[in-house]
Amino acid sequence: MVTTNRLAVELGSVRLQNPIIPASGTFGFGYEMAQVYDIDILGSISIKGTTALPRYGNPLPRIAEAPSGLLNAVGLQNPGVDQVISNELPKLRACFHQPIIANVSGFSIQDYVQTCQKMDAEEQVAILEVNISCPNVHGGGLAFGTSPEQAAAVTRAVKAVTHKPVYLKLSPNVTDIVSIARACVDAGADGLTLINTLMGMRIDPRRRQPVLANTTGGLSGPAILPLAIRMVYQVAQACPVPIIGCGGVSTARDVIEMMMAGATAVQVGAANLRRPMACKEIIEQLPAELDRLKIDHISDIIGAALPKS
Amino acid sequence: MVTTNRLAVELGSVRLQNPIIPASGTFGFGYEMAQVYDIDILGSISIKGTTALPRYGNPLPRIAEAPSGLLNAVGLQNPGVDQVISNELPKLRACFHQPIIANVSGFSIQDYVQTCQKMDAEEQVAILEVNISCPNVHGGGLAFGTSPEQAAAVTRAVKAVTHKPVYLKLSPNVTDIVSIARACVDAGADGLTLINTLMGMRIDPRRRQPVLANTTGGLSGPAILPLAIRMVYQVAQACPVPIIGCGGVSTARDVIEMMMAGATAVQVGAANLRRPMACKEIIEQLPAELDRLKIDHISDIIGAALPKS
Amino acid sequence: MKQATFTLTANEQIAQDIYCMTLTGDASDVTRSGQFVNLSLPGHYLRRPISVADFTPRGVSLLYKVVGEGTAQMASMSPGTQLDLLTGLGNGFSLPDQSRNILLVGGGIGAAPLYHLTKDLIGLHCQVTIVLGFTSWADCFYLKRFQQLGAQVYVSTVKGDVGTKGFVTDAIRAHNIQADYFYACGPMPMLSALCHSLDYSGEVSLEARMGCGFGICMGCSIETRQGPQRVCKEGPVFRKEELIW
Amino acid sequence: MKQATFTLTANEQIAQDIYCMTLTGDASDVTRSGQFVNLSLPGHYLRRPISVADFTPRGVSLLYKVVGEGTAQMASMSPGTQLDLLTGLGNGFSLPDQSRNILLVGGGIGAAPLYHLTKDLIGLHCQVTIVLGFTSWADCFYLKRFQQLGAQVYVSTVKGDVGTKGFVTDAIRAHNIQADYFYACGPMPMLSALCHSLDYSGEVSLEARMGCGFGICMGCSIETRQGPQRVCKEGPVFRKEELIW
Ligand SMILES: Cc1cc2nc3c(=O)[nH]c(=O)nc-3n(C[C@H](O)[C@H](O)[C@H](O)COP(=O)(O)OP(=O)(O)OC[C@H]3O[C@@H](n4cnc5c(N)ncnc54)[C@H](O)[C@@H]3O)c2cc1C
Ligand SMILES: Cc1cc2nc3c(=O)[nH]c(=O)nc-3n(C[C@H](O)[C@H](O)[C@H](O)COP(=O)(O)OP(=O)(O)OC[C@H]3O[C@@H](n4cnc5c(N)ncnc54)[C@H](O)[C@@H]3O)c2cc1C
Ligand SMILES: Cc1cc2nc3c(=O)[nH]c(=O)nc-3n(C[C@H](O)[C@H](O)[C@H](O)COP(=O)(O)O)c2cc1C
Ligand SMILES: Cc1cc2nc3c(=O)[nH]c(=O)nc-3n(C[C@H](O)[C@H](O)[C@H](O)COP(=O)(O)O)c2cc1C
Ligand code: FES
Ligand code: FES
Repeated sequence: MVTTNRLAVELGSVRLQNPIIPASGTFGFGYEMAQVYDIDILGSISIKGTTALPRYGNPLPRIAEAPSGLLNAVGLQNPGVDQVISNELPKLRACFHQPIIANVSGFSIQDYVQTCQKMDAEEQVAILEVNISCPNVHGGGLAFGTSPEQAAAVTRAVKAVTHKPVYLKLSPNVTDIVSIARACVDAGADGLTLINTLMGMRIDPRRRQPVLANTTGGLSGPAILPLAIRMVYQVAQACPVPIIGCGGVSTARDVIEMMMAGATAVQVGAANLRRPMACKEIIEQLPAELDRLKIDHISDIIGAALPKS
Repeated sequence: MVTTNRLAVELGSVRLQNPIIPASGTFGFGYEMAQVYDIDILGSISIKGTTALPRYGNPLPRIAEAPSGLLNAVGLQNPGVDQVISNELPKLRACFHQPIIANVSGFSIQDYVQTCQKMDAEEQVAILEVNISCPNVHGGGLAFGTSPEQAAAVTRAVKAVTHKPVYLKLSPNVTDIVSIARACVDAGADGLTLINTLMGMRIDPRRRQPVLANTTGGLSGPAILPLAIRMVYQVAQACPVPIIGCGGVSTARDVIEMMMAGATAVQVGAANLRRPMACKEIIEQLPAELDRLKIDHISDIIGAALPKS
Repeated sequence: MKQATFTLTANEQIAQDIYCMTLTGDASDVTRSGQFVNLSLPGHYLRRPISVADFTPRGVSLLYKVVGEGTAQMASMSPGTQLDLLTGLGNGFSLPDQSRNILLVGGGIGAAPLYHLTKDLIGLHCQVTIVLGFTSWADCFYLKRFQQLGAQVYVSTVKGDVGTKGFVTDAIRAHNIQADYFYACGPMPMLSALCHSLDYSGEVSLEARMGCGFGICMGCSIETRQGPQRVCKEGPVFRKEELIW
Repeated sequence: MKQATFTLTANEQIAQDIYCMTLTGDASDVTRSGQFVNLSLPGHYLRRPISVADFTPRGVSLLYKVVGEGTAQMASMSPGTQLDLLTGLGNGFSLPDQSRNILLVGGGIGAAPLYHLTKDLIGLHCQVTIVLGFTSWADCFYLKRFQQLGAQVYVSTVKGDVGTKGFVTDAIRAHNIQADYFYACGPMPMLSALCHSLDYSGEVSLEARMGCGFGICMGCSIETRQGPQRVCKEGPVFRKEELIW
């Protein structure tokens, strides 16, 4: 019953040895984690969100605690796409031989296009993951990911200049995520990653001020798991492209839930911060969990909980 | 320094002995809890969501667990406004002498108008809390609370036929809660309650099906506290009406955080399910918490964390 | 209802996945067989409802089956552990006012609430026959304990390695068990089969996923011939006639 | 970095709101004074970073101040409690390669990472003077312990009920303390005042709210003259010259 590749999944044409992918921003550029465990066991890695120009990010404090989660307002700190390609990717290449996902952020369509084009040319990069939760500085500051038209515009522009599969990473801070997802797919998206963080806030009662210097931050961790499952489930019914599920996953059981909701692969974010070995532990637990649930191959359960019809 | 009424707050013209209010749907019609503790210590009670006609609600299971919270899909089970007025309110009157909040739900504007009008005539009722998270059966099934126009339409219709203060209870499942809040206030809302639950889902890996018979349910509990704080904080800056903060509150510290974000009073929901004495415990803890933070009167901190000017 | 801290005094495995946990604490609110407690477990938001298998004013015994995270956590607890319980929940079984010929039926862990009920009934000089249904011998528990209370015990197993092969209804038929009244607890298909096949009256204890366990959330309401009823408050015990099958 | 389970062996209050916790476990990754551990506490999502005050390969001692929920929880823990720790985090203090005249400055709980450092420096035959700043006598701790290691100890208190009245800088001035190099840990205003007033070089240990504590989240990055640096990875110890005040 057990074959060697029972954990393998296919994100379109990209085959992963297992569905477990550290989420962007929660695993750095990967190579530093190679000192903690052999990261070559991972399905893939979504590297730290990269922008056209270097960014220091937001002032400190950038982190606040939340029940079953945390808020972050890192503000896309990264050395810029050129440095990432020249300094970071080679270090990752030295210790990681699986396909990688380049997570790209931007504040204008031109930003996205420029960064994606450069990442597209990198052999290591298998998938471009376009994070549209960032505010559109030319469009009034509202995130690209909150309007179907803008989400479609980013998708089209990136697709026009790249060859690799383009996944749009959607923001959950919307009334109707299905309409955004559909707009991206209609504009040519090869896949979708959902979800990014939810906008939250904490207050320090002693200082009578927001804990975060940035006032608000993105909520992630187990607290958001039920919201992510719901959104994956809704979008999987409406869109015929592979979905990478993300949000609150921290156990093998959560992975299975996310895949039954319709995800082909699963990203693990906040859990890496709390448990450095989280992804390794999940990968190791998966076979036993599959046995317990009498599942032969993990790919058999993708969308298993979706309405039959 | 300590005066007898240091916990008193004023929701517009309605004075509460303290800001603690069990949230609708998490305290029944109140009187059954009078066997657990003296409920007259509460600031107010928001009674179970009432509709024009009796409703059995959704099939079971209606409850699923979530990290730091739960999902519910009760589906507004209630005996209908006439029965509530004739059977439930008199029982509550016998053991509760504070102002009460009538939480009203509906599936058409006519529903809301009818139920609010009847509740408005009840002497016990001090505030009408209009829950616009319900789907509009005449408007395509999307919730009234997801469109500024529809939210305003409900507000106007209810205001036209009632005399008591009308609070709109907003759904957090929206891209821009401020625009919905503004629409309600412009249409005459006397106050706002925020937030209701977030739409979530869990899957039972064994059955490969959603846990809830209704597929999705509303997430509440500590998991949503940072989202509620953020929304109260945003709306408080945009709207000059009292706000009842709700979402994930379970300790005196949470109450203070919610009030510093801009809430005048605070509803406690899921915490009552886990800890039957939650509201009592919070009310008892508040004075010590105020002492620790060197706060004289709790009303002094309303909006204390909002940007100055 | 009472909220109190209990101390775990024993926690033993008694069959495959089945444990018996003894807790001491203020159990003065537990007054009837068939009531349940609602246990708070660290790291889990919702409490776990568990029937009281046995009780005195100073403590309760719980029989539970490991089915998920919460019950697995319970199984790993050592004596001395403190647990936050809501006690005295639910209506419990009604007792006959005269000695009668009673059939008890327990499906798997559903035997739990029947234990103290058997004590009650024997105390009332009823003639008690109990049929316990399990999957196989490895799952059987408390056969001796029920016998020691004075009940006549029959067993059915799906696997057939002990007792009548098949379901509890097969054992009832095989032994031609007659009674005036029955009490049952177990999986829904078993309860349904019983209510349809027994021509006398009785009571069944139901389960439902619960939000509160004490009547304020409407998470557990079922439709009955009396209108909506809360499993946690008007139940978990319902008369056969109340239920819509 | 190593993740390991430690067992609490002692947890004593040593001053107002200040505790010393001793933990045994695999501390082989703790190699330098000034490194920290990141503690997982039940019910809290984020770990708590705490400096290692003292260590051997088989355990660590932590000095901590109760300031919020997590540290209050730590204060209530009894011997035998198991704790999940990440150890060997951060760079730690650099040690001089020859014996020198060293000034150590600790503000409040900032004295913690200086304890094992003092051992190191005394071992290297340095002359060690330590100035500890507190609010009042009730807050003072470890004066004797530092003395016993062979350091010359001075104290400042804001209230003035012991030592020099005022801040550490007042004590340094009052006693006309001279040195070649300094190491400091404490509140930012104190570190800033020190770096501005001392004309020799030194190192300071910083604090920041942390997401991970081991360099992957960028939650703790500060801008320095070398560009962005992570307090948890390139720090928490920075040379005075690197920092932008
Ligand atoms: C009135 C009543 C009495 C019960 N008495 C007993 C008993 O004496 N012994 C015993 O072993 N079990 C009993 N149960 C069932 C018991 O509550 C569940 O097995 C237990 O809650 C499962 O928890 P878990 O964390 O292991 O499972 P999980 O599946 O991880 O739990 C997830 C959630 O679902 C709920 N849940 C799962 N299964 C059930 C169920 N069957 N009934 C209600 N809620 C469920 C859990 O409480 C939790 O909220 C009783 C249930 C009810 C309603
Ligand atoms: C490298 C480093 C070493 C430290 N060494 C010590 C030490 O030896 N002894 C000691 O008492 N304290 C030390 N601290 C501070 C200690 O981490 C905080 O006091 C502690 O995290 C507060 O937790 P809490 O739950 O009690 O407070 P809460 O305010 O309830 O905590 C809420 C959140 O804020 C974080 N937080 C609050 N204050 C701080 C702070 N000052 N620094 C970093 N995070 C904070 C908490 O970790 C938590 O995530 C150190 C901090 C750092 C960064
Ligand atoms: C510290 C931190 C930094 C993050 N940075 C990025 C980023 O650069 N790009 C991005 O698309 N998402 C980023 N995210 C979001 C995560 O990739 C993920 O979508 C989110 O945290 C939800 O998953 P989780 O609940 O498993 O953490 C970040 C999250 C955290 C916690
Ligand atoms: C079981 C349950 C039933 C609820 N019923 C209602 C309702 O009838 N009307 C309403 O406006 N909100 C209802 N709510 C939402 C709560 O009033 C509250 O807005 C929400 O739970 C968030 O607060 P909390 O996190 O403190 O629970 C219900 C919530 C729960 C958990
Ligand atoms: S579980 Fe809440 S009413 Fe029954
Ligand atoms: S705390 Fe995560 S990088 Fe420093």
